[in-house]
Amino acid sequence: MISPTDQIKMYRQMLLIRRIEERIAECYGEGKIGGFTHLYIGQEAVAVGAINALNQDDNVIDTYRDHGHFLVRGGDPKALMAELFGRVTGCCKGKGGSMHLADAEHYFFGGTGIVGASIPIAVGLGLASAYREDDHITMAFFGDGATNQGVWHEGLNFATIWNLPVIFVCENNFYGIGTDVRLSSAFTEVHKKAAGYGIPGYLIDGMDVMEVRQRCEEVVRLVRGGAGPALIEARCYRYQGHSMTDPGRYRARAEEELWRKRDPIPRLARQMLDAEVVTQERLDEMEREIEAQVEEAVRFADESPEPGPEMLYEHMFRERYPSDPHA
Amino acid sequence: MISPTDQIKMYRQMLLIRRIEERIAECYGEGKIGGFTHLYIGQEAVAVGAINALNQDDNVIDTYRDHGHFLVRGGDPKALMAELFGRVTGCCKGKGGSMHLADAEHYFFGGTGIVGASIPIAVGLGLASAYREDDHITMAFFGDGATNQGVWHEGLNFATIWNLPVIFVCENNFYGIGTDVRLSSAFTEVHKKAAGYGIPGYLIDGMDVMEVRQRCEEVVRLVRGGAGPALIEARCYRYQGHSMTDPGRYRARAEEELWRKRDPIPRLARQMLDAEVVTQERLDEMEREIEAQVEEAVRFADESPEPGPEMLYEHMFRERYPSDPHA
Amino acid sequence: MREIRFYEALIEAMAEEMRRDERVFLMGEDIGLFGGTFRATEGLMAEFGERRVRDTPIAEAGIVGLALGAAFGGLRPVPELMTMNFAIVAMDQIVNHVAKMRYMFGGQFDLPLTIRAPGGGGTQKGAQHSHSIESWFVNAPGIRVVIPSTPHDAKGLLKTSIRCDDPVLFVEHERLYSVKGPVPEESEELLIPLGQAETKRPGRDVTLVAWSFMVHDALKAAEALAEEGIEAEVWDPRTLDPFDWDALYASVARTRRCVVAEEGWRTLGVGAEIAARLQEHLFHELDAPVQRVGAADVPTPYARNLEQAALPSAEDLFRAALKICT
Amino acid sequence: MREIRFYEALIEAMAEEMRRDERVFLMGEDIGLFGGTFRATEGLMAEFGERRVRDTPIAEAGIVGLALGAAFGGLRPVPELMTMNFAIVAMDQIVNHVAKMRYMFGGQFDLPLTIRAPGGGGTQKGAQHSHSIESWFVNAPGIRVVIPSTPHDAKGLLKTSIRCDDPVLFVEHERLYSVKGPVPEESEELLIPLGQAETKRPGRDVTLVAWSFMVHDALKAAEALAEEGIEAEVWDPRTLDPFDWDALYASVARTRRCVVAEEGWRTLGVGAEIAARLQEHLFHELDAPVQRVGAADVPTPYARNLEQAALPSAEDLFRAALKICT
Ligand SMILES: Cc1ncc(C[n+]2csc(CCOP(=O)(O)OP(=O)(O)O)c2C)c(N)n1
Ligand SMILES: Cc1ncc(C[n+]2csc(CCOP(=O)(O)OP(=O)(O)O)c2C)c(N)n1
Ligand SMILES: [Mg+2]
Ligand SMILES: [Mg+2]
Repeated sequence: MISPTDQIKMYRQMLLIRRIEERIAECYGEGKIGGFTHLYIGQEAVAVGAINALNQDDNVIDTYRDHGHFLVRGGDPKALMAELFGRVTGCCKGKGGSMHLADAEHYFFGGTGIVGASIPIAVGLGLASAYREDDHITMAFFGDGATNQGVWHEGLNFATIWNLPVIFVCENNFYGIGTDVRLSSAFTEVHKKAAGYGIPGYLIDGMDVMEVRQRCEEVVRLVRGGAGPALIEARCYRYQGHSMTDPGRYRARAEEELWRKRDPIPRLARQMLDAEVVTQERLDEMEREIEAQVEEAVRFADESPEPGPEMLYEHMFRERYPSDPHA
Repeated sequence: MISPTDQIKMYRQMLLIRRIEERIAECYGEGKIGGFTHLYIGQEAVAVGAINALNQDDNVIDTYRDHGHFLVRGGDPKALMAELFGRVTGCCKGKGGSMHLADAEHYFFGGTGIVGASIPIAVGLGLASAYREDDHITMAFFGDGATNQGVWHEGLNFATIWNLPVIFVCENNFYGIGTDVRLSSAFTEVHKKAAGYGIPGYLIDGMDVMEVRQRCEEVVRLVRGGAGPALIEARCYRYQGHSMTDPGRYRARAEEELWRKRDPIPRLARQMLDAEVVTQERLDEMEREIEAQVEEAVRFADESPEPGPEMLYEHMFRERYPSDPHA
Repeated sequence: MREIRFYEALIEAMAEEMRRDERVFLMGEDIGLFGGTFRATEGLMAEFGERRVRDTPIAEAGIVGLALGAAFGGLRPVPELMTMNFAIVAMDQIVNHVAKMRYMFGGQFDLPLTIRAPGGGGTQKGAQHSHSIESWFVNAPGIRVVIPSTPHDAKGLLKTSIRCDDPVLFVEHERLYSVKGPVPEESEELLIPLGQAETKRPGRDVTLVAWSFMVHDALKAAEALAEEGIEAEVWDPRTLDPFDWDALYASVARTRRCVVAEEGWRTLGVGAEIAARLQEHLFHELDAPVQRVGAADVPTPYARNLEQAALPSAEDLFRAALKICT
Repeated sequence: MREIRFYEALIEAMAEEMRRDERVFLMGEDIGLFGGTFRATEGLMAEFGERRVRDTPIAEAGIVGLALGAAFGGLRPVPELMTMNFAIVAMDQIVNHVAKMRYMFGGQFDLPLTIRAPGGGGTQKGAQHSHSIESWFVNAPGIRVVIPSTPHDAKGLLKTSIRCDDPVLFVEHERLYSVKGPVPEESEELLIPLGQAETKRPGRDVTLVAWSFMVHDALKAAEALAEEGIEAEVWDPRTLDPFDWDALYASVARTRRCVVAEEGWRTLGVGAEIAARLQEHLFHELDAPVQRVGAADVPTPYARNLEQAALPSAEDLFRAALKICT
């Protein structure tokens, strides 16, 4: 099973996501962060459980709701916060912003803001592995809403016919912005959409990091072994609005409360305490460590310089030509 | 069952398609027809069986392989031929060409040249019926290759969630141009793709016009009754290349010969002769009548004038403005 | 006159047209229960119900395709693309089907649909959520392109667009929604014909061409220019197809100088066409080359300072005008 | 020099680059077994096998997305869109992902992919199969646009494009495939840098700017003009991004007159940008307004006579040049 060290590591990762995003919300309120910012609070168990089932050099690709996956993948909280602050020390030098985090070093191929668009790209990463006959696999995260986009289907078809090592992880939080999945999707049980391709579809509890981790490890083993693509539906819930500007009025209080009770962070804490994997003191200490880490990230971001104006035309192309604007 | 009159009518329609397309091929060879021209020869039973299961005021929508459906729908062979000749008497005044036949009067919403693109449009026609609570249904024809396009899936999802009266008829001729469906599609049994939406999927023999007609009538009854969308896979074979410029070398001789034996036209002739629905004399007479009809269409097209140059800017918009080009 | 916000003007326009014509209906992502990401459909589901205000899946090609089919079927759909950025996903349905099917079928069908889409940048939404790509739709013939700058124009033009028997792409700007402006009472019907520009400020020394949000920057620039003794005319085409060329030629023939400002990329923005036509038609009348102000030719960067450097400003307009007026 | 056809030049370019670099592979509809709709990949599956020449489903957004992902994964994909018309279906993947992901991720990734796509009209393929929409991709920054007019340029530019570490849209013209022209032996490596225009015919009286198939019409027009005593320079940019502006300014500064010809729609075709820049940069040098020759702003009609009326011709070029030279 999952070792105590790993349990603690996962707890720490979940807590880091939670706390850093709470702080992100504050900074957004203070106007230090702009644009569209989508919080992952509530869904932490999915990224943490699933990505920990991968090797360091497996590929991960994501949507605009990408803070959590970036961090679990190994991204630096300081680089995250600086990116959100639009600073040159950000993971994308301030050019991407919240929706477009990426980290080449950690095989994190970024967030796209276009619903569904990451799916064929993920499959292309899988194709590169198959082409080279290496044993990397690719994991793509996306929401329930994405499964109604055409490219989602194109990607699944490609992965199936070429038997590519890609795991499609749907974080079914039951809403695409304010639209209930029941109103938008022929199958609200997203894993059943695998039936359209004859590939395995798994339903897992996305609020239980231990289950996510274990079930994903099984799937990873199969896919790495050459079984072809798989679809995982992780049922979860975002505790905040869709983005910073959404009060989330379309959801019933009762529904929210129900899901609050299943919060993956206290849940794992309880399990670890019960199993004496960790003490309350250690947990408290972790809180303080993480608080410090978050504050350090904010300070780092705050003190970092903006990208210089000369950077406007940088990073367009690797190869520049004299006629390029401001080459 | 299908009345003798109807059998003869369907036979006549199949024969008309066959003969007119043979003539189209000649005219193409003579340079009287240009562009992309896709023949329907071999697949006639699908259009004839399926469209005869509809009412006159049901909607039909199509792809670029649209001569057959246009004719069965009630389109004038003269208007077809003139369109292919690029004459002003064509069904689209010579502006559409082979891939873009349409006939408003007969609820034929045309051929599109973009694989898959007709699917959401078909669903929109279905939406209009549901919106108005009339009892028209919409039938969309497309190929096996189209089912891998994203919009195909978007359309099916919409039809399902809104329970729209749309029948999706896949003419599975086993190839998208030269690509075997087994190489391009997760499910080569296209009707199984209905499983991705939880709607019924039917497999029918597209080389047997009586089966097509009967099975489609059942489906039409269900869909008109409010059962929601359905997917029909009609297995069939095109005897010619994909378009006029394709010699079709990618297909095995043996495969072609097998399917030639199942030619729907002699098949129905035999059945009708056996059942004494028709005499050989009548069949021979029909050949002559159709030959005359085809020749008349060619003559009509040949003698028709080209669209005048003033038509270049016509038909852009219903409402014109002074600044429009050549308003 | 009463003052209302841009988004309220849109709501009024849609509500009035829906009351008037049973065939008009709305569809789009989060337009119903949620009330629209930019509030532009707020209250409409409550008044018109789920049949006429339809929440859709996230499938823009599907949305446009369905709207087109519904138009074929005799309705007058008003689909909303949550933002213009997602028009890119629906590009084939828009330019290859909506815009072509009347022509290529020889005029057999009228296709009255109005695609609404909010666009533009300036609020750090990053590379994929800041598009001003109206030039693509002006290039592709067969769809009208309407792009108002004030609540008044928004209301009058949206009503006309919905009544138009042809396809219209109705481009809104995200930064305009909260802008307030005078709009006649609902009792007075407000309809503005397509293809009629409006001079937002008269002037004799230089014509500033601007649409959508840039009109407001152009007005600011005109203020600043006035202090330098330069009287700038601010000329808003309001619709890019049809385009009121004659009115523009008349203005520039008078002022003999022109600056075009747009939020889209400068290279091959709509300003390129305007400059090209002006030099064709007024070669001898122009006292200076037509200046173009537009976004830097880069994906819109997120960082506030870089985004501001990338996007055109009143200041840029001012400087461009000054350059050719002195 | 030996003469080969345009499509043969392309095959050679791909084969040479595939032999040279194991990471280069092809994918597209009917490119393998079938040999390519326009024969441009004939024989390549036989030489390189199914791993490196991949037949795909009909799913262009998927094709481009997969190619992008494979580039992220360290390969150098050369996806083929069966025709440019289907780039419209893949628009979001091309302009919003392929073209933006290097910039918006702060330069972390190189994305070496070359999207090949045959375009153009003139053979009665109707409204949806006759596009010349390079202007959209010139408008959207982040992807190179290469558009050769001869077998020589096709080979040299395709090889350079495949070696380029950035995304390239490589536009072919359906009517060029069978055109023959001199190309060095395979033993001599032919590489043409991007961003270098070529004067296809020198002249002093007027610069005819043309690319892709229109170069051949421009050469015809130049012949005809010569008979009128007008020496026209035919100037082929060869790549539209990067664009060899300085060379163009130099040519037009000499000739003082310019006609731009393209097969795309005239309104907001690439010619609009060229005219706009020329009037900016050479306002005082130009003796006449820059003339633009392009397609009529209508969906391409099928009927041969209407199609010919819609598309630009050598005759149109000739007349446009004559108009400003006399
Ligand atoms: C193609 C496209 N259409 C619409 C949007 C606007 N949009 C952003 S997020 C979102 C909802 C996505 O829902 P889901 O896939 O369930 O992911 P979640 O936000 O719930 O994580 C929408 C509609 C978009 N970004 N891209
Ligand atoms: C979006 C798009 N991609 C590619 C093509 C080129 N093309 C035309 S027909 C065709 C094959 C379609 O196969 P299928 O759907 O099985 O129909 P069939 O031709 O067999 O009737 C292709 C690839 C196209 N027209 N549209
Ligand atoms: Mg969701
Ligand atoms: Mg087929």
